[in-house]
Amino acid sequence: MHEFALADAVVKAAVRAAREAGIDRVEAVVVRVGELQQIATDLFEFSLTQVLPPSDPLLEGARFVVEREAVVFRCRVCGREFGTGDLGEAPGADEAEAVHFIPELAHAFVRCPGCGSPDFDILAGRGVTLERIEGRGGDLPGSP
Amino acid sequence: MHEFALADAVVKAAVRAAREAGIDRVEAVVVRVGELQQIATDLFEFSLTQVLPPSDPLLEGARFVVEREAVVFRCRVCGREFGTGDLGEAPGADEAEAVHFIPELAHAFVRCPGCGSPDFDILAGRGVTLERIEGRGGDLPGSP
Amino acid sequence: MDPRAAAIEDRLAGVRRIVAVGGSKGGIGKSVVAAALSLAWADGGRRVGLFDLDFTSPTGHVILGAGTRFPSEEFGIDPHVVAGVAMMSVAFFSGEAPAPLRGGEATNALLELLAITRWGNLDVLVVDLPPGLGDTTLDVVRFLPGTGFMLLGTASIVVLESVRRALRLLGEVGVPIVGVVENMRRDGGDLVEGLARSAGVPFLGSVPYDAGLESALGNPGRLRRTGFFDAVRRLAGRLDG
Amino acid sequence: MDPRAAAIEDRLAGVRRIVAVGGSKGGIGKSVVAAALSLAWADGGRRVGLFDLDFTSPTGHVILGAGTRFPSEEFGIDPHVVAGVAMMSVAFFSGEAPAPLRGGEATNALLELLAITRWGNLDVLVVDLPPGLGDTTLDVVRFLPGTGFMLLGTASIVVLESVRRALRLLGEVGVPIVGVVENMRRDGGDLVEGLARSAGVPFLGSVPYDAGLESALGNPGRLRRTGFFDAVRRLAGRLDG
Ligand SMILES: Nc1ncnc2c1ncn2[C@@H]1O[C@H](COP(=O)(O)OP(=O)(O)O)[C@@H](O)[C@H]1O
Ligand SMILES: Nc1ncnc2c1ncn2[C@@H]1O[C@H](COP(=O)(O)OP(=O)(O)O)[C@@H](O)[C@H]1O
Ligand SMILES: [Mg+2]
Ligand SMILES: [Mg+2]
Ligand SMILES: [Mg+2]
Ligand SMILES: [Mg+2]
Ligand code: NI
Ligand code: NI
Ligand SMILES: [Zn+2]
Ligand SMILES: [Zn+2]
Repeated sequence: MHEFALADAVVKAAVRAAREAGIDRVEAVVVRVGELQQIATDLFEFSLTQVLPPSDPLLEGARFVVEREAVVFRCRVCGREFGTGDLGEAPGADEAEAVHFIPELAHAFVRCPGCGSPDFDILAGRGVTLERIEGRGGDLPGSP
Repeated sequence: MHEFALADAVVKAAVRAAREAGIDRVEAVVVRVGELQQIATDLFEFSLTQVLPPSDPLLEGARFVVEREAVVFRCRVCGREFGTGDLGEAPGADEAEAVHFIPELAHAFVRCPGCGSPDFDILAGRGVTLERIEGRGGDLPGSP
Repeated sequence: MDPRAAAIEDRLAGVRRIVAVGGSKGGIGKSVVAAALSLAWADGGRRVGLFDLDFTSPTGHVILGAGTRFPSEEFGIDPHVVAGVAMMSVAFFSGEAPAPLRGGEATNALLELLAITRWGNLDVLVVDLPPGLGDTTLDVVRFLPGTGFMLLGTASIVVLESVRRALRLLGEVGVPIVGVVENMRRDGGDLVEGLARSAGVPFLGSVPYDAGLESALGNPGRLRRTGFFDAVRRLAGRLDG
Repeated sequence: MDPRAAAIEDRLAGVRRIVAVGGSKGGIGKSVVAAALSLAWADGGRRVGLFDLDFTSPTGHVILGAGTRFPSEEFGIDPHVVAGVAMMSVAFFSGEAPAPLRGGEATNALLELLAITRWGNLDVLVVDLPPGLGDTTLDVVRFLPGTGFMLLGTASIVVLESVRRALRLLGEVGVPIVGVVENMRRDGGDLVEGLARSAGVPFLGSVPYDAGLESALGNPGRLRRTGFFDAVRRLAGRLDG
């Protein structure tokens, strides 16, 4: 249930982004959720929509849109791009749990199916990103 | 005069790229040279055009196009983007020489004009890059 | 936009003070001193956290005998409380498995842990830095503003070379330097103290080399009974002022 | 496309063997052993290079007393020859200035130096690794294939914890492991040897703790007269076989 903390971060970031963009009322918050982190979407969305928004009037009535993103790894040694589907056996419960908390720990458990290296980049699908917010008073495209 | 070594690397990379792209005769080699490294363009171009190409028949008659690229730093702390023109006094001879050999040593000598931090990214204009080669047998766009 | 950066401030809102133990060089006792300092403060009634930021070679959990079980999660994750110290380490997640992380990945891991760890109310959070002047040191400067740096040194020219670089860098950046501590002191000589003086930062005293430390590692009770710990306890007292 | 990667192979064409001195933990003597090993091999008539890859805390130049003047450049840059060892260090360029480098920047610096350094013909290139399992360790695996890793350890549980992780990682990746060396040995016990055995890699012997080492640092002549060096010389002989 650390999904609550992740949702909390999204809500705070949305409020901050709205302030910076001069938005008076946020209508939609678009969140990208990478599959690597395996977050419990129901808990995450429940926190996003039911628990947290009342904390700031800017978010009253805002829609939360959650987009899922598949994982793309790219090996630095052999160049191979791969996803979770290319990984042979499923990770153990402890390994999945570790990556759930810290997605970078994929480097402790995932190996390139091409050459066995742990030296890969996570190009997409890592964790939770605030994609963009929409609202009255201006639009803010997601920025890194 | 370590410009020769940099030119040598470009020539080797061009030959390798040509082989990989199935190019039989290279017509042009486009090189991007970042200003941070302050390479002696005359020596670099002399090495590129006069000294090195005969080493491989693939490059016979190839044109070398050298494009210069300005430096863009971005501070990770305050977000400011800046270039060499924003840096106040010019670097000392030893500092310039150090960065000439290892552009990353900008982190030892350059500070963000906004906040004084050495924690900036070099977004552009770092060193020597093989932008692309053109030739008969196929075109190869530059890739990282 | 990275939502984690927006969450850090709130997550640390209850933390009154952050002290990072560094020195750039490896093997100078950053981790044992950071752990002992935390323990000494906790013994004195302070609410203390210990955050091991040496992600690829974590050792704080070994020093305090914390094991590597997962933290509990509820509205975030809770540090393990070991001998009165609230502790967080990547080893609680990776266990025995080596986790090679490039610098950008270490930054990501740090941000993730900062965004989800519930430190609660602390008098002081002790941050155990990895060696080098790389991503994690820069990240602490950037994401934990106000952190005071305490640098360790030993009386070796190769160590002093590194500590001098660290002092110069941190001085330039303008972060608060709590002071310099000599560790593993064996005999006379004041190389480390001299370095502190010439850098214009406080010299906080020395911690003796203690051949009995090794057998006390992993056991807070035994650790408290070492001469090493006596010196660190005095250091903790001085840092309180 | 990065032209430097294409140049590395040729630049190292005259290098018969590369040995990286590592162990993941800082302060276990990687740099002093790497420097002494180079010196011992050079004394024995080998053509030897020493490449200090601890970019943010370089110390090899201090250990060999090499100073920090610029290398000469002509068709590339030439290592400084110190006591018969061809040496390259970022400190030859940065001097006393601290150079904070994030991981990606360390990778860039490594590639740049590999592309322009003229090692010439060497019997062995000794690579001095920084602590941790981060960018530089991964870069050596990637850009210097065939490099044999020699790991140091000391009889401390926090050191063994790190060396175990390093051994496991390197073993998984399938790089050649030359063996494990115990450094700073004081008394009995075979923790480091036991670690090597349980990892199934050669144990190469031990180097004693030598209180006289410190005063010999910076002076190759004095270094050669230490008990520390005697042990490293024997190690060099064993690694020749
Ligand atoms: N004062 C001391 N007396 C004896 N041994 C010490 C002392 N300080 C540190 N050590 C030992 O030195 C080694 C390195 O300490 P560690 O805390 O891991 O250093 P770092 O975190 O700086 O890499 C460990 O084996 C530790 O037990
Ligand atoms: N066998 C030894 N005897 C005495 N001191 C040693 C020995 N090996 C290393 N040292 C000392 O330990 C410290 C750390 O050594 P160093 O080579 O810098 O370690 P690393 O490169 O692993 O960080 C230095 O002060 C060095 O002189
Ligand atoms: Mg869970
Ligand atoms: Mg010059
Ligand atoms: Mg440590
Ligand atoms: Mg070293
Ligand atoms: Ni969770
Ligand atoms: Ni030059
Ligand atoms: Zn691969
Ligand atoms: Zn700035």
